[in-house]
Amino acid sequence: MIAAILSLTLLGAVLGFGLGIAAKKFAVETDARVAEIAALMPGSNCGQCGFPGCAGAAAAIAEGSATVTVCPPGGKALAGALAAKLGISIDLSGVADAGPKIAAIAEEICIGCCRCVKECPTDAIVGAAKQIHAVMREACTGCGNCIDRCPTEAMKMEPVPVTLQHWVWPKPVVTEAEPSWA
Amino acid sequence: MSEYLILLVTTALVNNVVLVKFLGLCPFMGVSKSVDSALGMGMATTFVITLACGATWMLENWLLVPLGLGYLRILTFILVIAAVVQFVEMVVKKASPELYQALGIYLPLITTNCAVLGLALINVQEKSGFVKSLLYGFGSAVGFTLVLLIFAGLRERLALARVPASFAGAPISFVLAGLLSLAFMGFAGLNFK
Amino acid sequence: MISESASLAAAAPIASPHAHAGGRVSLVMLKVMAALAPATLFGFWLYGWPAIHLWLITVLFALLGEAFSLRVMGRRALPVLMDGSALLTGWLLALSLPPWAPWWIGATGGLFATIVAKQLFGGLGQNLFNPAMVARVALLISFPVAMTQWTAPLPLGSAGAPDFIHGLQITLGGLGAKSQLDAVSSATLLGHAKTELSRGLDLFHSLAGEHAPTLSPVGARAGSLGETSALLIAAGGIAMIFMGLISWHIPLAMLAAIAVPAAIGHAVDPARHLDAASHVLSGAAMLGAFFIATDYVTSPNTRTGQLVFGAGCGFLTWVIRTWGGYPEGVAFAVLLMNALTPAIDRLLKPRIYGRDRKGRPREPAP
Amino acid sequence: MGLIEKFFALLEPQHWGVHPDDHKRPAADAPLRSLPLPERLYIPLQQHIGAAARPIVLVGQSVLKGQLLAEAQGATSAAIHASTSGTVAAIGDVTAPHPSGLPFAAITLAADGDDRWADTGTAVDPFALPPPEVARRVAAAGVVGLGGATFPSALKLGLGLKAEIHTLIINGGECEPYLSCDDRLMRDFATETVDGIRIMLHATGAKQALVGIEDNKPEAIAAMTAAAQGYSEIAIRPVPARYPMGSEKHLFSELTGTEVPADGRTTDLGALVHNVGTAWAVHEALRNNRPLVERIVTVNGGAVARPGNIRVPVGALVEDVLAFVGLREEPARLVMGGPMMGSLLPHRRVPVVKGSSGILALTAVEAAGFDPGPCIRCSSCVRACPVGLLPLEMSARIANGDLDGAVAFGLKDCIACGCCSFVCPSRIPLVHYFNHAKGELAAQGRAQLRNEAAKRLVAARAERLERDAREKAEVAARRKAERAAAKAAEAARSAAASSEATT
Repeated sequence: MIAAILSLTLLGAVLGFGLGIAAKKFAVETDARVAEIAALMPGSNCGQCGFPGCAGAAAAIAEGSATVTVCPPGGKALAGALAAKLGISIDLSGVADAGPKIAAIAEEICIGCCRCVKECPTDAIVGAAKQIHAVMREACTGCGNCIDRCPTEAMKMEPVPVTLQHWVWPKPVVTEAEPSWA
Repeated sequence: MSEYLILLVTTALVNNVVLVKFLGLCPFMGVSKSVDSALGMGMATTFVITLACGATWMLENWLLVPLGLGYLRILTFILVIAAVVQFVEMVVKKASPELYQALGIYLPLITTNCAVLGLALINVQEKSGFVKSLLYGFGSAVGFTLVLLIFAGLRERLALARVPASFAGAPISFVLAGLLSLAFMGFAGLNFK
Repeated sequence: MISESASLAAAAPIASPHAHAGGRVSLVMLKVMAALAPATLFGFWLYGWPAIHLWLITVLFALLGEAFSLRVMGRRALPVLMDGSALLTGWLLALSLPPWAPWWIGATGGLFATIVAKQLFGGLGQNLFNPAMVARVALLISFPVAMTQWTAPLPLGSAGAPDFIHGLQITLGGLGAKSQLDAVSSATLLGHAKTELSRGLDLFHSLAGEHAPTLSPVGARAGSLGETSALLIAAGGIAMIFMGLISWHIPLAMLAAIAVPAAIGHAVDPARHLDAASHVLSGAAMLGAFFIATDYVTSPNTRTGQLVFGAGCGFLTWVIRTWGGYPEGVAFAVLLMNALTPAIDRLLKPRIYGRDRKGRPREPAP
Repeated sequence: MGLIEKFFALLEPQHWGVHPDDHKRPAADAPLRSLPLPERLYIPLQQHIGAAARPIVLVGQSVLKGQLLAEAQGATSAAIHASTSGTVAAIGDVTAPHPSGLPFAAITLAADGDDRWADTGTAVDPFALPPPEVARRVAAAGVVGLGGATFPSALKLGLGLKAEIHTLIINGGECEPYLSCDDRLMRDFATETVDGIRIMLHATGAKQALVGIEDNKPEAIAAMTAAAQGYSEIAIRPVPARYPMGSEKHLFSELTGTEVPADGRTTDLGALVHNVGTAWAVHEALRNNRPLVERIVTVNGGAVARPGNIRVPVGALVEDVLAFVGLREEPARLVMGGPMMGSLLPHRRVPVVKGSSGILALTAVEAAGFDPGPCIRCSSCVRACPVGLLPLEMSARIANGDLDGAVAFGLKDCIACGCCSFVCPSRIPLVHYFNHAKGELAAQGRAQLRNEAAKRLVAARAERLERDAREKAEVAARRKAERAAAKAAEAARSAAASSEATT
């Protein structure tokens, strides 16, 4: 009995001591991935993901409480990059990428209140007081924050028109084969 | 020398730990989705099994048998195995965060991989010497790694196949494991004498 | 403006190329069957009506298995059956069975091959193991007695050969079949050697015996339904090579990898090891090398990979025949190498233009 | 080549490519014809790789043939000229000769029927001009690569000067079945083409020119050899007829025996590849001061009544060309370019552009449209692939949405030559999968760039807001201080005043 207790204690102590040393030697700093993930995010803090800003989303993704497909402005590209970073595989074909959308202003309704200008996280809307505003297509991330700010509903989201340069071959539709003795 | 070589081949192929003895099925099904993580898992398990076989032999012959504590065998063996796994986990986490992420829960679960404890106990049962214990463990672990790699390769290809919906995922993997086991039946009765 | 009709093409554009070499999957299968026909007809002649019945039953059940799976999945069966792959699977399986085996061997095998080994994995092109060999191994392990009942050649029309009705009785296991079978039962060369060796009799004595099986390249010996005529099988195989259906890599590598170790073994210890000719010309070696191992779906992509694959099949066959528990190892060897095919494909990719084998850009030549 | 490499080559000789039925004759042997001038020409502003040209004419303006309609815009672009004399009827969208059927901008020219050339100045001896001046003139003539890639030729010539080119490779391979426009050009304009090659040699400073011509064009080889007689720097090199011999890298390898490193260009190895058609266009630009306003187009295919090669002004509609040659039956597929790499046309009312080498009206039998079946891993595609890829593995991954997996198998090295789809017994649209994946990856790349740009903008905005706040605070503080100082001064003054008053 004594021998059993002693030997178990001894064993535990030896193993514990060894592991303690190993833990010191192989210590890993805290998750460095949050910063890396945050660097990938758009950084516009638009809040469409439901997390407080891009940093919050990055933390959530790193700890696994959010999926990599959480960011609508990032779209498939970001989801793919995040999945690669985290070393996980996802089926991107399922990601709802309804095509990028950007803000557009109905010029006949715009009253030039400048509210949207102040709201835009990327300074993509230009305009001065009492002047019709305009959206710079290249700068708009499609976060949609300006929509609610517009008092006259002149602001709306429109799909980016497909041009020859941006057209992508659709995935082949494979109808089930019907082989024949041809 | 040739005896050891035959022992290695026999443990790795003829009495394959997974496909013939049906030990270690948990990581076999769990970590066989990609060849890379399978290789990592195989190496980690090989390390654990070989080390555990050595450590448990020492424990058995230098502590348990002299003190007559045979009834503590499983308890102490698990203790040693758990410690080794903890050590491996730290090393993997430090050396390859990607592999650590990919292996996930299956890395600490090596502790409960029945192949590890099973091989240690078989060694005790067979009353093998130290070197033979080590080789036995190592050969089996190599067999485990080999089969895990083969299975992962097959499953990578299976992932692209249009498996009927009701069989997709785990069911077809088990069917596949069965067919692989069928193929390994070819080694049954392999006798180099 | 002339953009008025961004027409149908925009909805479903067709990518280049707008030409095709003309090959069809069903055509490939047809040609393989044609190459297989001589050896099969010889088997029919050699073993008579029971063999023909068994072949029909095996093929029928292979087709049934395929059709059943497709129907269960709610797909139309007939168009898929027309690709000929299920027929070929059943055919190859039948050729590897003992010619007078009972009907349920062929039926179970045919169903197992197409349902478990093929359709469960998604059908044509998706299976990871050769369906015919999976079925053969499953049968061998499940019904070892029925799968090792060999028959001495009893050609159609010769005295004592069963007629159509009698053949049906034998296949369906009816009255008198057992005694009939016992009367003509024989052993294969490999089986005989293995049995005698395990009884402690070396090859000098066992092969010198009065009833010892002999080697016959033409195929007039005991063996599987369509595996005995090495010459006819090789002729079919070589025809396939000339038709461009298969390349020489797998067959040559496989036969060489059986012959070379066998020759070395025989030279070292003739009492224990059969010679190379016996190894290559008996059992399923020839059929395996030309028709089984060359299965597109389960063999590697590249020529180099195919050499490795063939060599592996051959060497494992020899190992299992020599040291294993079974007298014949082709089916096991093929399945084992099928399992290794993804690994071979992974390791032996073709070199990409402008890159080295590891995929790094090549250094410009000085 | 290392020892291991030699061993592999022994096991697996590189039999790249395929040998499709070439269908080149009788169209190749038919004499060259000219398309009667159509009433309207639709001249696209983008007929080249790079940015669209900027129009410099107004609607209603009358122009002469060869007059500049739109000038090059940006570093990579090419000028567009009027293909005939007439009036600018419109500047707007027309359907592009592209499978998407999307529109692109074009200048619509109502021909006046005179086909009167503008005064383009007098020709000078190109060999008296400094090489950069030759390149400038080539640029001014709007010459682009006529092999199909339509890269602005002047840029390439300039690149040659910079990269110290020693060899000019002239691509007369024309490996695509059906097409014979280069064949016809070499037969009918061998002297002009050779002259163009000599001008290009002068412009790039290269020492020699190798003209690679597939050996299924003996007439062209003979004509070119005769024309090149006396110019030791130009060598006519017959090459075996095998598709895709006309691929820049493969022709280069065939002629020089070395491989172009991946991610590299032939210029890295001191060689520049140009098409024979480009050589002819350079000759026209330098000797005759004629900009590129027409080209030879092969009209071929089972549905064409009188197949052959036709001189077509840029901007003529495919419809006009087909009406000229006549149709035997309703074509099942209309293709611009060759059958292996050409693009499906959405309909007939699309313009012929500088890069249009052929118009094919294919019958249903020729187009060989079958429903795809499952891959049987026969690896025909692996052996056909001239680049050494595994098309079956790539397409399976793309079908499963695993684009990165396809990239790992070398998708980015794919040249979309179509050999794999051509030989596939299961008729899997492999090239379609690769097109899709490449487009998707490019879109992802663009999205990535957008994200990064957005991030910069956000940072800039944050900085601006901060600066505004800081400045506001500073201004406020300063005002406060000023006010306080003013108050103090006021107080002091009033105090002084009061004290004065008291004293």
